[in-house]
Amino acid sequence: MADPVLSIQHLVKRFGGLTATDDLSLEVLPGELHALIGPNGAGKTTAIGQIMGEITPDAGRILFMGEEITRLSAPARVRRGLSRTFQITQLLEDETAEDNVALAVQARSGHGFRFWGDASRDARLREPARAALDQVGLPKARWAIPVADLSHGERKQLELAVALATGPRMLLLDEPMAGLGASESLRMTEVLRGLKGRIPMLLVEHDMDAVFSLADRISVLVYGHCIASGTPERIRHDPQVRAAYLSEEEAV
Amino acid sequence: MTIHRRGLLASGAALALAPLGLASLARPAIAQGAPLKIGMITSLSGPGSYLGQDIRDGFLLAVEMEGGKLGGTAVQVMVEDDALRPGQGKQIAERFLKNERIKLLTGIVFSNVLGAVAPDVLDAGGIYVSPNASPSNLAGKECHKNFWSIAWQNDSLHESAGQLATNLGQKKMFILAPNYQAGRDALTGFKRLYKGQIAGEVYTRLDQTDYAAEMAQIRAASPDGVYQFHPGGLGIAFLRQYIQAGLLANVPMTLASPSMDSTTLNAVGDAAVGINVTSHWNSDFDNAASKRFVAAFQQKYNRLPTYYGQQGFDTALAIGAALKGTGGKVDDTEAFYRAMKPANFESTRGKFSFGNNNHPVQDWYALKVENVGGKPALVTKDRVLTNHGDAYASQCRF
Amino acid sequence: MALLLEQLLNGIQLGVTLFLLAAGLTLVFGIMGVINLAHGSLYMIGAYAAAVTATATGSAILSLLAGLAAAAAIGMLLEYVVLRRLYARDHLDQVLATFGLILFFNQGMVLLFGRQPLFVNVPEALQGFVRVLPGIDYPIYRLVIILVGLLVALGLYLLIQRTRIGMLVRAGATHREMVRALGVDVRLLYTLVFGLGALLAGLAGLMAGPILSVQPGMGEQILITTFVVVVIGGIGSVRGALFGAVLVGLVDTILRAYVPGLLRQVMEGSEADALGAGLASMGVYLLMALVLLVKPRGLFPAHA
Amino acid sequence: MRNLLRDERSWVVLVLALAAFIPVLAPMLDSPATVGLATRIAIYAIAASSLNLLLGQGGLVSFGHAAYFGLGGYVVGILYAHYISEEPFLGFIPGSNDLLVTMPLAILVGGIGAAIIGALSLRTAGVQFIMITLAFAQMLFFLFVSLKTYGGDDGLAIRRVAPMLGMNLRDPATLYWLCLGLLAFWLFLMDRIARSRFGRILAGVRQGERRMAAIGVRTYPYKLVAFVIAGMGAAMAGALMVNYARFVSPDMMHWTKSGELMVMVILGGLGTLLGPVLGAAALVGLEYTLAGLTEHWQFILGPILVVIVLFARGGLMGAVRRIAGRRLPHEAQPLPPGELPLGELPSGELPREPARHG
Repeated sequence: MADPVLSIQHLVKRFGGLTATDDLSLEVLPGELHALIGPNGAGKTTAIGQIMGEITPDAGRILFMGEEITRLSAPARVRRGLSRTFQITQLLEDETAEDNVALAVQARSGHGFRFWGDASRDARLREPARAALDQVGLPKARWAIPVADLSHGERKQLELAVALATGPRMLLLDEPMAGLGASESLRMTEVLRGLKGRIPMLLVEHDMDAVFSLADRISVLVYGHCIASGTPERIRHDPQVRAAYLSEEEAV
Repeated sequence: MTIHRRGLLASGAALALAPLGLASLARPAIAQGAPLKIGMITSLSGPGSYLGQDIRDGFLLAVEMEGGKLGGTAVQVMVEDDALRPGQGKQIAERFLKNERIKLLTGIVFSNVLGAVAPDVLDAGGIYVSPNASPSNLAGKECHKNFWSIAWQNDSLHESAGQLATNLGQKKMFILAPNYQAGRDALTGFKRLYKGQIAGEVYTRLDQTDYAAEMAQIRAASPDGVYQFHPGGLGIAFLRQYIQAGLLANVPMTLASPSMDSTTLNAVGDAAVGINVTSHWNSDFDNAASKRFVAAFQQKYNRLPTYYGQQGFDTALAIGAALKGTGGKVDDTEAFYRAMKPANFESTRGKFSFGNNNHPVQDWYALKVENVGGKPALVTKDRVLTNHGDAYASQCRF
Repeated sequence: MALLLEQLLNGIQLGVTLFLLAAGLTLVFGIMGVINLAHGSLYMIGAYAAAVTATATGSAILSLLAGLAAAAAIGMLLEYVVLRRLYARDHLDQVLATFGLILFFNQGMVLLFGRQPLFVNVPEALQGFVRVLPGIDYPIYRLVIILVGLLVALGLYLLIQRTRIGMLVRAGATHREMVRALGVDVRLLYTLVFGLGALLAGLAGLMAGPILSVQPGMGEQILITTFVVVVIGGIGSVRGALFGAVLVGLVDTILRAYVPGLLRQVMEGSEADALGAGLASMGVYLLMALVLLVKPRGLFPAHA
Repeated sequence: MRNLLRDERSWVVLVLALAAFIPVLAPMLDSPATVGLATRIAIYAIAASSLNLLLGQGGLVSFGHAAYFGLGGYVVGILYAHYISEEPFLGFIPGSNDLLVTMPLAILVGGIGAAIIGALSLRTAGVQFIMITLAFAQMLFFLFVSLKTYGGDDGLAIRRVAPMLGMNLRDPATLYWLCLGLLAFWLFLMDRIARSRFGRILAGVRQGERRMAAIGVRTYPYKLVAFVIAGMGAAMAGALMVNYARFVSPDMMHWTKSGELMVMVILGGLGTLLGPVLGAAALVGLEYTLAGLTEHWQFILGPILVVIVLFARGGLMGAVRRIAGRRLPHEAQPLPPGELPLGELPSGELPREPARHG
C-alpha cells in the first residue's frame, strides 16, 4: 500500500464540555476520494478545520505527505498543498469571480509585495484563473460578475475553482453540494469525477447519491468518533452505520 | 450613460469649488461706511468655555454702554468659537484677516490657541489685544509692538501669590498645577517671589478631575500652606475635593485669581471662607469705573462678573482709548501704538499703565474669602505688589 | 504606610466609578456589538439632572432619582432612535454616529444650562470623615461611593447569574442567534440592557457630581479610560469590567502618586515632575497594551 | 466595473484640476482666506486618504491615526526648534528649517512609528484592535504633553520656513499648490497600490481573513506594510500642516483628531479614491460654515453626522453614485437587525486562536 497523503492520528478537540472530535484517526491515500459522512453535529467541519489549521486540536497528530503539520498555521499548510472549500462560501463579495480565483493564483505565486503593476491586467494571474473557472464549469459570461451577484450554485462552483487555483496536492471539500438543486448537484458530481484520480480528496457531504457514486472509501463519523471505514459497499451494509446514521436519514 | 457621467463630473466640479461658495456664504455683506470690525476669537465650547463667555460678555458690555461705539468709533464685534483648538483659532484668524480685512483682534482665553494665532496676526500687520493669555515669550524676546496684554503677564499672577504667601509667613508650601506650559509657568512664577521652602511640587493632568491622590500627598507632607493653579472647572473640582478632604481647616490655601473667581465661589460656597487670593481686580473695588461696570454687568447678565468679564471690559476700554486717539483708524499701526501706549482709559482696576513690552504695570491685591451678609464673598484686603510689571520686560526690544 | 493605604482606597474609589461606567459599556459592547462613544454623554446627563434637581429642590433623594431616571430614559430613547439602527453596521459607522452624538449632547447641555459649571453639595448625612484605620481619616462620601459600586457589582452578579433576564444577557453575549431562536423579543431585551447601562452611567455621573464640576464635555474626560477598562477586562464580561476598573483605578492613582517622586531621584525636580506626570498619564494605556499583547481578548473574555 | 473605476480616476483629475484654480478665483470673489481653507482641506485629504488605505482597503479600523499625523508635525517642529537654538537634536542631528530635509524625515519617522505600533497592534483584531491603536496614540499624546523642552501642551511655533526649490512657502498660493501637488501624487500612489497585487491582498483581508488564510496568505505582513504606508502618508500630511499652520501642538494627536480623520473617510466614502478628499472638504467646510453661522455649531454638526451614517450609506461617493444609478463596489450587504455585525466575523464565528501570526 502506498504511503497515505494525509494521516490523522488520534485527534481530539473539546469545546467546553462538548467533545467535537473524539480520538479520530483517518487516512487518505494517493489518488483516493475519501468521503467523510455522519449526521449533523458529528464533527465533520471541525475535523476539516483542524486538518487545515484553523482550529488547534487538543491532542493527536496530523501528517501530510509524511510531514507532521499539527502545529503549522493554515497558510503554511496551504503552501504545502492542502486546500479546502467552505460549506458556507467564504468568498470576497465585492470582487468578480475571476478576481477571486486570480487572487488565489497570486497567493500561490507568492509575489504579494508588488505595489505598482495593475494586477487585473497581469496575464500570469489571469490565465490560470480562467483555466480554473473553466475546469469547474462556471459559464464564461459569469466570470466578470461580482460574487455578491452570483447564484448559490455558482458560488459553490467558484469555491472549488478558488481551491483548485492554489495548486493543491490534496482537496478538502466541505459539503460542495449543500443547497444545490438536483441538476446543479449532478454537474458538481461530474466536475469532482473529472478531478478524481488526479488529486486526492476528502469529501464531506450529505448528498448520499453523490457520495456513494464518487467515493473510493467512506468513513462514518458519529459524535466526533469514527465508527466505520471502508468501501461504499461495506459501509452500505455495515449494521452499525445503518443503525446510527442511514436509518435515521431514511426516516426523515 | 453619458448623461450620468456628466452629472458626476458636474458634482465633482461643484465639490471642488465648494470652499469658495462656503467662504462667501459665511461672510455678511459689507456696506460702505460700515462700523469698524473687531475680530474676537474665544473659547465658547468645551470645558472652560465659561471663561470665553465672560470675556465676550464683558467686552460687548463696554461696547453697549457706549452705544455701539468704542472711543467714539462705531464698532462691530465678530465673535467666533475656537473650541480650544489651536488649528480652529488659526483658521478663524486667517478668515478675519484676509476675507473680512479685520486689523484688530482679541478674545483668546488659552495660551496654546494664542500661540497658534498671534504670529499670524502680527506677521499680517494686524494688532492683537489680549484680554487673558500672555505667555512669557510674547512678553520677552518675541515681544511685538502690536501685541498688547491687558490682563497681566501669566507669571505675575503667581508672583503675587508667592509674595502673599511670604507676607503671610507661610514657611513650607505645597504647590500644584496642571502639567502644561501655563501650569509650569505658574509654579516657576510662584517660586520667583516666594521666600520659604517648597514642601512638595506636583503636576496634575490637564484632563484630570479627581484629585484624591494629590490630597493624600498634601496631607502626608503637612505643609503650612498650599498654592495651586487650576483654571476653570479644574480649579472648582480641586477646591471642592480639598474641602471635602478636610484639608482647608488645617492647611490654608493661597490662590491666584484664575483659580478663585465668583463662579468658583458660587460652586464652593461657605466652605471657601478663609482662602487667600491675589488679584489685580475684584468686584468690590472702590472706584467709579469698577462700580459702574459691576452694576451694569449684573443688570445685563444677572450674575457677578468674574475677572474674565472685567478683563474683557478693560480690553474694550483700552481699545476705545486708542481709537479715540487715532480717530477710529487702525490701518496705521504706528499711530495706533502711540495712541494705545498711554493707556488713557479709566480702568476698573484704578491704576493701569503699559510697560515697555506693552504688558500691564499695575498693583496686585490680597483678597480673602469672607462671609458677607450670609454669603461668601471675596473681600479686598491690602496691596501685595505695587507697580508690578513682569520679569521678561527687560528682554523686550521692539 | 498610611499614605499608601489612603492611596489604595482612592484607587479603589476611582475604580468603582469606572466600573459603573464600564459595566454598561461592556454589556452593550458584548451583546449588541456596538461601540458607543456617547456613553460618556449619559454619565454627563445623569450628573446634570442630579445637579439641577438638587439646586431646585435641595433634596438628595429627588436628585438621585432624577439623575437615574434622566440617564435611563434618555439612554433608552437614544437606543430606540439611533443605536438600534447601528447594530447591523460595522464598527466604523458606530464610531462616526456616536461621535456625532457626543457633539450634540455637549452643546445641548450648553444650550440648556449654560457654560458655567454646575455644582451639587455632598448630602448632609454623608459629609465628614470616618476613621478607617488608626491614623487614616477618609471622607464618608468616597467610602459610600465604594460601597454603592460594590453593591451594584453584587446586584449585577445576581441579576446575570440568577435571573431569566440575566440568562438571556449571558447567552446574548456569547450566542446571539440562540437567543433569537428562543423566541425572545430581542429588540426589547436590547433596549432594556441599554437602559440598564445608561442607568449605571447616570449613577456614576450623579455620584461624581459633588466631587467634580458638572460641565459640558465631562463625559469624554472619563470615556476613554472607561474603554480601556472594558478592553482590559474583556468585552462583554461584567466580572472583567469590575476587575479591570479596580486595576486601572489603582494603577492610575499609584502611578500618579509615586512616579514623579521616583524620577526625582534621577533627574532635576521640575523636569521630573513634568515627565512623571506624563508617564503616569500613559500608564493605563501601557497597561492595556501589555494586557492585549499577552491576552488579545482581555482578561476575562466573554466569548470563550 | 472597469469603466466605473476609470471614471473615478477621471473625476479625481477633474476635481484636482479645478481646485488648482482656487488661488486665482479666490481674490476675484473677494475671499482670499479660501486659499488657506483649501490648503487645510488638501492636507487633511492626504491624511484621510492614508487612513482610507487601512479602513477602506484593508478593513483595519485604526483609531489612532492622528498619532502619525502629529509625529510628522513634531519632526518638523522639533527640527525647527533645534535649527533656531543651534543645538543638535540628541547631540548629533542638526536642526533644519528646510522642507526638503524635514519632510522626508517626518515621513521616515511616521513610518517607523507606524511599524512599531502596527507590529504590536496587529496581533489583535476587532474591537481590541480599535482600542489598542487608540491606546498607543494616547500614549504619544501624553508623551508630547509632558515634553517640556518642546513646549508641552502649548506646542511649538515655527516662525520662519526656508524657501524650497525657489518656492516661497510663506506665499499662501505657493504652499497651496505644493499641498495640492502632493495630494495628487498621493492619490496616484493610492490608486496604483489599490490595483497592485499588494492591493488585491489588502482588499482580500477586508472581505475575508478566513478566505485569505485558506488560499495560503499569511496576512500579518501585508497588514503591517499597509499600516506603515498609511503612517507615512499621515506623517507627510502632518509635516505639511505644521508648515501651513506654522505651529505644532499635541492637539494634533488628540483622539478627537483621529476621530475627525475617520469621519472624513466615512463621510466621503469608504474605500474609494476620491471619497477621503470629498470627506475632508465636506467636514472642514461644514465646520467652517457652521461656526461662521452660530457658536452652537456642534449642536448642528453632530446630528448631521448621525443622519449621514443612518441614511447615506457609502458616504458622499455612495450618494453621488446612487444619483448616477451605479452600484458602489464596496457597498456592504445590509444585514437584518440583530445579526452579527461584520466587524465581529473574523473573531466571533469560529473558536480559534486569534494570534496565530507572529
